[in-house]
Amino acid sequence: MSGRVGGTSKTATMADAVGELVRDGDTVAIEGFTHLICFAAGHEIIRQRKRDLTLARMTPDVIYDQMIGAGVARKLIFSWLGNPGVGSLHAVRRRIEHADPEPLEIEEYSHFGMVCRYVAGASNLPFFPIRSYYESDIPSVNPNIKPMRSPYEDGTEVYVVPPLRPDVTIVHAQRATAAGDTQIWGLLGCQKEAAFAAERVIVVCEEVVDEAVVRRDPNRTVIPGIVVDAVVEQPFACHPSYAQGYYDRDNAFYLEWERISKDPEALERWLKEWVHGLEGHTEYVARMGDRWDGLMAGERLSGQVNYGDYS
Amino acid sequence: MSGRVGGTSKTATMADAVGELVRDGDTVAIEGFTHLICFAAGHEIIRQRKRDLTLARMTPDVIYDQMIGAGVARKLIFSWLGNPGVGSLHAVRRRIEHADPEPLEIEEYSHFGMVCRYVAGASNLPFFPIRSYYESDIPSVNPNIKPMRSPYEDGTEVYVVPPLRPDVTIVHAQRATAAGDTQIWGLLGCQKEAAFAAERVIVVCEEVVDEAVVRRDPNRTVIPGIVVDAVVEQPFACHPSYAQGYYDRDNAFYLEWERISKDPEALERWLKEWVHGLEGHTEYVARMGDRWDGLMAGERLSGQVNYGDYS
Amino acid sequence: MSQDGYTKNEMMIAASARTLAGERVCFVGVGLPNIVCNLAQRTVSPELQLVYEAGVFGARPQRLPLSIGDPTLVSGSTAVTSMFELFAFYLQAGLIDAAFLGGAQIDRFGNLNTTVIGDYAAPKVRLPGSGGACEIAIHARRILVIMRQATRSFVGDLDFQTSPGHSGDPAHDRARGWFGSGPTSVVTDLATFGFDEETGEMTLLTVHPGVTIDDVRANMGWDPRLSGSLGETPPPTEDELRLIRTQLDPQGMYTS
Amino acid sequence: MSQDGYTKNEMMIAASARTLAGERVCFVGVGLPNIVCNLAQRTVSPELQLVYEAGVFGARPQRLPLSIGDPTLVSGSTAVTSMFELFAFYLQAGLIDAAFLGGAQIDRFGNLNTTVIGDYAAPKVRLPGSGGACEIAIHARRILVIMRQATRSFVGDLDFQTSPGHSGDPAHDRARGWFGSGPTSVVTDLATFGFDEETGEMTLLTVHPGVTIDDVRANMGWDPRLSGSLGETPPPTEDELRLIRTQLDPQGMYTS
Repeated sequence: MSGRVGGTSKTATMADAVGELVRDGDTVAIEGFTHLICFAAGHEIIRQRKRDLTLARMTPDVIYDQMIGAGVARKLIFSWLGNPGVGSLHAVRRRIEHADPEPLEIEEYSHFGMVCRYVAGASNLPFFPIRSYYESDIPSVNPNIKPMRSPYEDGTEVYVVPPLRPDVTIVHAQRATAAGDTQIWGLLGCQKEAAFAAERVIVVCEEVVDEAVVRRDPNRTVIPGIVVDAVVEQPFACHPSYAQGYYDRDNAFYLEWERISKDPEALERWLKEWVHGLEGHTEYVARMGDRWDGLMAGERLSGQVNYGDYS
Repeated sequence: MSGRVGGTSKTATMADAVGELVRDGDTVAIEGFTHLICFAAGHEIIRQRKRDLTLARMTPDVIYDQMIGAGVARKLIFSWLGNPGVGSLHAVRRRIEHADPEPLEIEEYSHFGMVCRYVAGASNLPFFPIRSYYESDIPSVNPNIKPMRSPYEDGTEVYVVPPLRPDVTIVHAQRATAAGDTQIWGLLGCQKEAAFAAERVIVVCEEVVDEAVVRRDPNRTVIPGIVVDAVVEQPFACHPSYAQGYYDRDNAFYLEWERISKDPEALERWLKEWVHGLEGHTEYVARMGDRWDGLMAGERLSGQVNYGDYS
Repeated sequence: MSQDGYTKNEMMIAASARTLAGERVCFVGVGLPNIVCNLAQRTVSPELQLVYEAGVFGARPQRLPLSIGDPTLVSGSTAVTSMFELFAFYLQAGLIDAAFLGGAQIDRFGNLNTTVIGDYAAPKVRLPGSGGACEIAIHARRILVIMRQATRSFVGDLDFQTSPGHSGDPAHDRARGWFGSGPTSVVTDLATFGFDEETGEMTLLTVHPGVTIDDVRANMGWDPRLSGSLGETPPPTEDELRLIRTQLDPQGMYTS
Repeated sequence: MSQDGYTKNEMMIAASARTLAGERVCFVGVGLPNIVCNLAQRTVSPELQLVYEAGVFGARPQRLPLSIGDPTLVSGSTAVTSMFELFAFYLQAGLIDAAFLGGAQIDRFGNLNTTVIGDYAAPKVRLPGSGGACEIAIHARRILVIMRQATRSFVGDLDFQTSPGHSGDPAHDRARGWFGSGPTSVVTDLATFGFDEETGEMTLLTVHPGVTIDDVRANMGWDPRLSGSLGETPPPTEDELRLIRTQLDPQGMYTS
């Protein structure tokens, strides 16, 4: 780690974290299942014109359609390729269906296969066995998915998937300390597994909080600072995805994206206006103006539990 | 499930839950790593004079020394056999070392091996691979631990362990609903995995709480009601183990046990006085009298998080 | 809105909900299946527990969820689980009794294609892929299919088999040792189908009111096997329509 | 209390703490290792992060923990993890830099027996078994051993090899591809040992003040290899003793 994002405090700007930790040719995972998808990090990767990335994600979603449309990636590893509840990722499809403007290499699994690739990567396991892919054509188009037999009497056939070890995993969280102890609530997806599987980890959060906040509820910590390289405080970084308890999913944007993504020129214009044309996400948030009014979350508190004073 | 512990409300008395769900010859797992060890359930199993049980637990601890001393078990599956920080489990040792009063079959793993047996059981996997047991004599005394090679280029050698599927898993929790949605904080051990791996699950808790309490903080739920057969409200059921935020570990008792366990007659007397001589755990708690004064936990609250109102 | 006072989707939803009678744990996504499951909960299957595929249990959504990970599903639910545990501890462990699947193509044995139209290497249309469908088809004890019917989607041969259905060889199917038994029902905008116990072949059970067997035949790529007791699908009841319109989809987002 | 004003355990603790200089993440249990790690944190290794083997990170115990799962380790810690994640994501993944092991028997290559004295099938003494020791020995980058020294515990041949140390064949050890490199130091109540780079054999580095090489020889089952720079263990400093007695073990539970 370089000076700016090193030391006991790992706080960094998005520009510095992405600039120093995401390198051309890297395998990058920006995870988050519907919830906590860090669009701001994807935009910064586009803004810095990273190249030849291999992008991994269970559900590429609009964020990877934007990144792949912007030309930062040469390959995509995924399990479900769509605009959830809306339609297609047209920029991705143009590259797969028509090599337009250039081909995109793909490597696909099922959801469970992708999750277990992260688990294997996080656990330093050479393979992970699952009961899936039986009588499916998926293994025939992905030789990484191999059949194996149980060494026990039952001799049950399973399939195995190889570990996935991203060079960089980027996760978004509601809060983290400067040391990287990260707390998440709401949908958990596979962020923990993707973070432990990675060589480098960037945690982006709504709020950098005092260590005391985290120490009050240690069971809420999903990713410990020990595996985190940089902590970026970037409120609203998930738009149009959401952060449970902070803001809502902007479903209208997902609908709008269908139209934008269909038209390469509209996509170009969108990238110019909302990514290249902006300093960073803070400007993006300001530019959204009162669109935020409909997206703020009301209060619904968790209640407290007692950890006990044992002095 | 029989009438008394069936239905939407799964609440039952300890006597009914153990009476109906723990059967002679069963494989029983009472899990909890130092924390939340449900001694009261073990005592009820002794009180009901269950027989020929196979007891599974990472760390048999004092509870299994009591149960094995009382003669409920024919076999022990474990990874660390001791009285933590104190000494030995002498009743267990008498049976292993001298078949006194009768032999005890043992099947042993390392901690990681035991945990992964539960994970395999919970996941319906025929085997689970781990990087352990290399150049150890453990596999030579346990043929269930088998070497296997990665099917990928690296050809890494791992060892595999078989799934462990207890007939009954008993876990203790701070709180649960009548439907069995169970919330735990503090040390988590392998209770979740052991519960999902089991055919039948008994959740014992300090408090049965209203559904609304659990719904305020769904991320705190460790075991969902869907896998729970009976919910027993039994405060202080973990003594001399502890429940984070409710009461402390009774370290003095662990020290006393060293002396009791060493002497078969003292052990007999203890069982007579504290198990067979009592109706149940409520009487045990009362009989402890002011011993509780030194064991109550002070207040140290978690703080609250906002899940957000999305109406 | 048909002249009978209900829409094709309302017919599909009502017919699908009835297939959930007696089920205990249902794996559900958003859109039609979400409305179907919630309708079943309020009619034929009050005990039905919904497990949302984003990892939410006992959801009490305060509004119609617009994505499988809608935050309204989380606030006030009884449990949230990681994707690994959802697939390993619940689905692969056989805890899911019923699940809904659909696809771009289905064949007469209920095999599904959600991956590609045309050649995989040079696709005419690149579809989303498996997501969880492949393992859901293998592990959920009953698979319920909801699809609009057309000759291009009900095909003799799939371009790609993403999720296995029945093999066509019942002995083979019994020997699989899966929790899943292949699809048990298919509800379309024209009719409802079951699968023959013996051959595992899709069988026309009922045609929706106002639909003829020829309409059904005209909208699928093979000549369907007909049930001995072929009849008409009971139309949506007033109660079903009231629940759909007043509680489950008041804006008519999925039902108009 | 020796006439030098410190106890054998205080000497062991001080000598062990110094071996942690520069380490980053240490896997720790209770008893001596807990005191050793906390002493190192306050002296040679201020950046040291302690991971308690019950799954607790960044513990701030308000009292001396009396068990590896003492609740005082949890309240106010930065993270708690399940046993599966602790062993899979941390230990097996190579995140643990140093760990302490001990045992009933150790041989000249640092192999350890915590399973049985005598024959496994008909044991003279049944010991606790592996616990996490086997995988800790394989994955922790440095293994530090603390054991009281005696001929019955420092033996030529183990009755049972629970946890692997050095094999005696350096080429083999290098080819293992483990994160673990076998024990790097052994601290006893009489002396400190390292392991020879070439042969992986236990090598006497220093004898504690007032102890002779013959005392050390008399309390082990083989004639130990001697370091070229064999010297005396520096006694506990006043600072080390002050920290042990006033902060880490004021009741002298582990140090008297």
